[in-house]
Amino acid sequence: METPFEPKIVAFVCNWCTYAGADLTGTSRIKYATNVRIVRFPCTGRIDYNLLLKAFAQGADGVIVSGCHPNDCHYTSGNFHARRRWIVFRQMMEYMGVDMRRVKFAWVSAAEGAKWAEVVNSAVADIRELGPSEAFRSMTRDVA
Amino acid sequence: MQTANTYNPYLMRIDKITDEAPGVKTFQLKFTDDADREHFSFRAGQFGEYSVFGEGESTFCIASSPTRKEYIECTFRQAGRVTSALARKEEGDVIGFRGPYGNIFPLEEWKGKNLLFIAGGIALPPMRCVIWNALDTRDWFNNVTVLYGARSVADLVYKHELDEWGNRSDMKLVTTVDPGGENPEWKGKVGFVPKVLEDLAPSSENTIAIVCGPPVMIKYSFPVLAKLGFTPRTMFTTLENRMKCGVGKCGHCAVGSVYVCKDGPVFTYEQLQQLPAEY
Amino acid sequence: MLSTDERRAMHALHQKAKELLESGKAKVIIGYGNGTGDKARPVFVRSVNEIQQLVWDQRCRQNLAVYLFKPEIKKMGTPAIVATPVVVRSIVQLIAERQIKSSGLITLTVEDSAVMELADDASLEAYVASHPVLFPPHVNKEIDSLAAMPVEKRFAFWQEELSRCFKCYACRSSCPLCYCDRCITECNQPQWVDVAPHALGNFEWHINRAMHLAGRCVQCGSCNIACPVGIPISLLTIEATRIVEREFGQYAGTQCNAPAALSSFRVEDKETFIL
Amino acid sequence: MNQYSLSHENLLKFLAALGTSGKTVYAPQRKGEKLFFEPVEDVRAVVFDYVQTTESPKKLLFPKYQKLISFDLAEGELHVKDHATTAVPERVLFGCRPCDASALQRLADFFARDISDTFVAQRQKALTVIGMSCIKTDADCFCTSAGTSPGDSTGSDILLTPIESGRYFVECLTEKGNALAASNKEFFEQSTPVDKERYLPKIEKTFSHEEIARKLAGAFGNEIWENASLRCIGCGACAFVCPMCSCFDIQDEGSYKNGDRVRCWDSCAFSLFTQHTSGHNPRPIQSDRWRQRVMHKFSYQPQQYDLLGCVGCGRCSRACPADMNLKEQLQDIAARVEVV
Repeated sequence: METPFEPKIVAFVCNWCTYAGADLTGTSRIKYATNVRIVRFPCTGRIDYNLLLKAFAQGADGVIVSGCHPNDCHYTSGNFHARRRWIVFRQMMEYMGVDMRRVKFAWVSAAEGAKWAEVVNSAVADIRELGPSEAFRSMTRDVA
Repeated sequence: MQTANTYNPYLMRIDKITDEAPGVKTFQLKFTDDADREHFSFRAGQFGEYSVFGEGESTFCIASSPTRKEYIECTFRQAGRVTSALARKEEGDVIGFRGPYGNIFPLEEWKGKNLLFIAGGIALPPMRCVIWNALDTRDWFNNVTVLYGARSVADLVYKHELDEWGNRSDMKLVTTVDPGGENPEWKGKVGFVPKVLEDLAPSSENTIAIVCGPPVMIKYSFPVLAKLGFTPRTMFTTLENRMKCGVGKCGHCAVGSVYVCKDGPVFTYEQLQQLPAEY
Repeated sequence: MLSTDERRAMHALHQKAKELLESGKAKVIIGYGNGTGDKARPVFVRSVNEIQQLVWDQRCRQNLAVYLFKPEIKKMGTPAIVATPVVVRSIVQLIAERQIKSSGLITLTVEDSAVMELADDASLEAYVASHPVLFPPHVNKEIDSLAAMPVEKRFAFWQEELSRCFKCYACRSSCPLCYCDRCITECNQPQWVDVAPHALGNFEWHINRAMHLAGRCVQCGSCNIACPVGIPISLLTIEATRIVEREFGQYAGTQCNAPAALSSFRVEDKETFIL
Repeated sequence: MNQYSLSHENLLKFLAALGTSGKTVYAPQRKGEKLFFEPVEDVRAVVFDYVQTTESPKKLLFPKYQKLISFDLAEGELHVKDHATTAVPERVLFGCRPCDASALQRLADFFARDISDTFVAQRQKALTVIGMSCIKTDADCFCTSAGTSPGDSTGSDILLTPIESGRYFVECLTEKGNALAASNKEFFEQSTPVDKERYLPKIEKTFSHEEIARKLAGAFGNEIWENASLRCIGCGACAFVCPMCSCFDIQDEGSYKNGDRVRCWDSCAFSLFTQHTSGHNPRPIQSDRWRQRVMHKFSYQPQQYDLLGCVGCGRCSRACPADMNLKEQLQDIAARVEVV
């Protein structure tokens, strides 16, 4: 019997808002999908787009990037910088043929435990529907 | 196991790690495969490509003497990607090694002569192989003298061996540190290597000088030696250039019509004078 | 055959070069000369008796601003650069990025058989404003047709194009905005971009180059011309820059004191995709 | 040596037959304005009317990217896979010019010297080269000055020379070539000896590479280098289209858990090519690197190994974004540098 597809999702989150928010999800006993591996960063401003590429190259089916809401950045403006980069990066990836429905961007504050569960659940549902990330996986080191 | 593929490394287990100086470590490596150990031999002056899988390869000389057959040793300073990865390794970990590559110090031709070693800083390791080889075949040579300098006392490598060499009656060791690099306990000399060499004024009679160190030390030591009567054929050095393949193919280490990896790393001063200064 | 205008322009250029070199205001004229066959090539004129080497015609396409960073040329002293409109844009962008100063070089433009000297930031900006980027029609068409493709087709298109890349970095070397001493692809702790030219390494390299040129690419097309295997590389950097234009209203190479698009922000930046 | 005559129609059938015999046929095919040696899927796509391909055929011996070993850390135990033991498929290179065939021969000789490179040796063994004499030439060609010529048979297993409309004079030069023709003999017709020189273009010898080597021997400190390379922008286009440039980089990819040690093309034009980790760079500026490129090909290698590093295919000149014309530069050296 074929095992059903379980998406592997990497979440890059900021330490001050989303990580704390995800913590709250847990302490509030909100159940949510277990497909996410969380990687914590000081700030969304630090989340280089290359990290997203690396995640896909190493077999992720989807990525979530999340941090503090605008105006709430612990470092004042890291998330504003990040937002600009995401705006460009998303469109560039689409332009180069990578389906960006696999990447979810979110603002999740430390108080939004429920929102985090929702973001994850909807990401898992969407990516389950899209299936394994074949495009990126076809782009291997075997193809000269 | 070694195969026809030159790039397929031996697997070596790190048997012992010694901290030599800030950022400098010595690894004692043993073959994981007995057949490899049996089959392997090298001679003083040769080098190898040491690798951390997933990080890459780095070039250092073999710092142990070919007379010690149970293991090989390498000493490296943490600098780039591979050496940083090596520095994170622990005893028992497995790394890759391929070699030996390059030419040798012609010790057999030097039988009956005096040997004068002049080394600076992290350049003692390539010389240590020859020094121990000479000490293990001591009756081949007359006087053995080692002049070793480093920026500061902390930067001296093989400190325990320096003590041992200093106490031996069959060799002479002179150590020096750059002005300002000494500490209250320091018993050696203070001054740059070429200056100390000038003061030491070793005889060039029937003597081979082997010089290795930073470019500036080499640059100022050769004239001093020449004044002492050493000739371009009795002065030797070992070069290092960026290398990738180790077997004269990849082109990185090419200097004029020689490949440092294949035609070197050991050169006489006479050979060096024929080369463009691209090292 | 040169047109009358071109001949006049060339004469004016020679006069200007002579004047600059004789007065010592410029030590080297970075311009175009006759190359192999019907090609033009960069020339570096340092004495008055070499000024006849300078040509000015339709073949002058290479972006000469790339030479402003070459150590061998920098050490010659103040340069005067024969600038096509895209070279002027490059210079404005480089000034905005604090890499050069308008006082440190002499920008010469050739217009209707006259040579103009753009001496300060304001005149450089004014020149750019009156010379909008003009693409050969096929570039716009190609970008539009790519945008209209389904995402899988676009992926296949780029995979096929990039499969020929062998990472000679002619795109980078021919680009005046790729002036980093150490490029991201040469940084190995960590190794962001795989060095080898396989599918993954090529994708990583080209998206990184496009991202790094987003809002900075002056759309000169030099990388396209330089690519020995014919990859339409500028379609990537041009699109990256157009995204910035569309989203943030910033136009590369138009203002000498503009903030860098991707290292600045506005609180009111708009997006539609963040949950 | 067996000689035959072959019609164009039969040549296409011959290529199609090779394709179905289990060998992969690489032949010049168009991508936009550029020509590449690509596996033939349809013989109608093979291009015959060209001076030189954009890409050199060196990738058939020395690919732009190649795995040397792979490693895998499974349950704490390191397993290494040796890629030299991977079987190399039989391949036929069709339509390379005589200069390229010579280059492949010289490249294989270079990789075989001292410690032989298994990867290249395997690929050479599995490769049959069907060369195609030139009937056209352009201003960038200088094969006759670099030890080859438009009808040179060096390095080809079979050499075709177009003689009159729709016909080729066929020379089977090696055992491999004879075997290929023998197993497809229905396409080949007997031929009387042909004076193929009549059909070849004349390429004037513009310099003597022996003289260049003598001049370069003392030219390291010459002033020509700095001016000659002022417009060089330091990319690797020349090296990567060159059929003889053999420098490479070795890199690890993947993670400590599993990955590959690979080699890929490198170029002496890159500043990082020689840079030590300490930051010291033996060739810090572009003129040093340009000099290395010229000296390595025309002085060092010929002097030390009797190996001329150039066949005069002209690709570097055609590919250069800054019009560094090698032929012109060599003529300049011949004219301006004195033997010391």
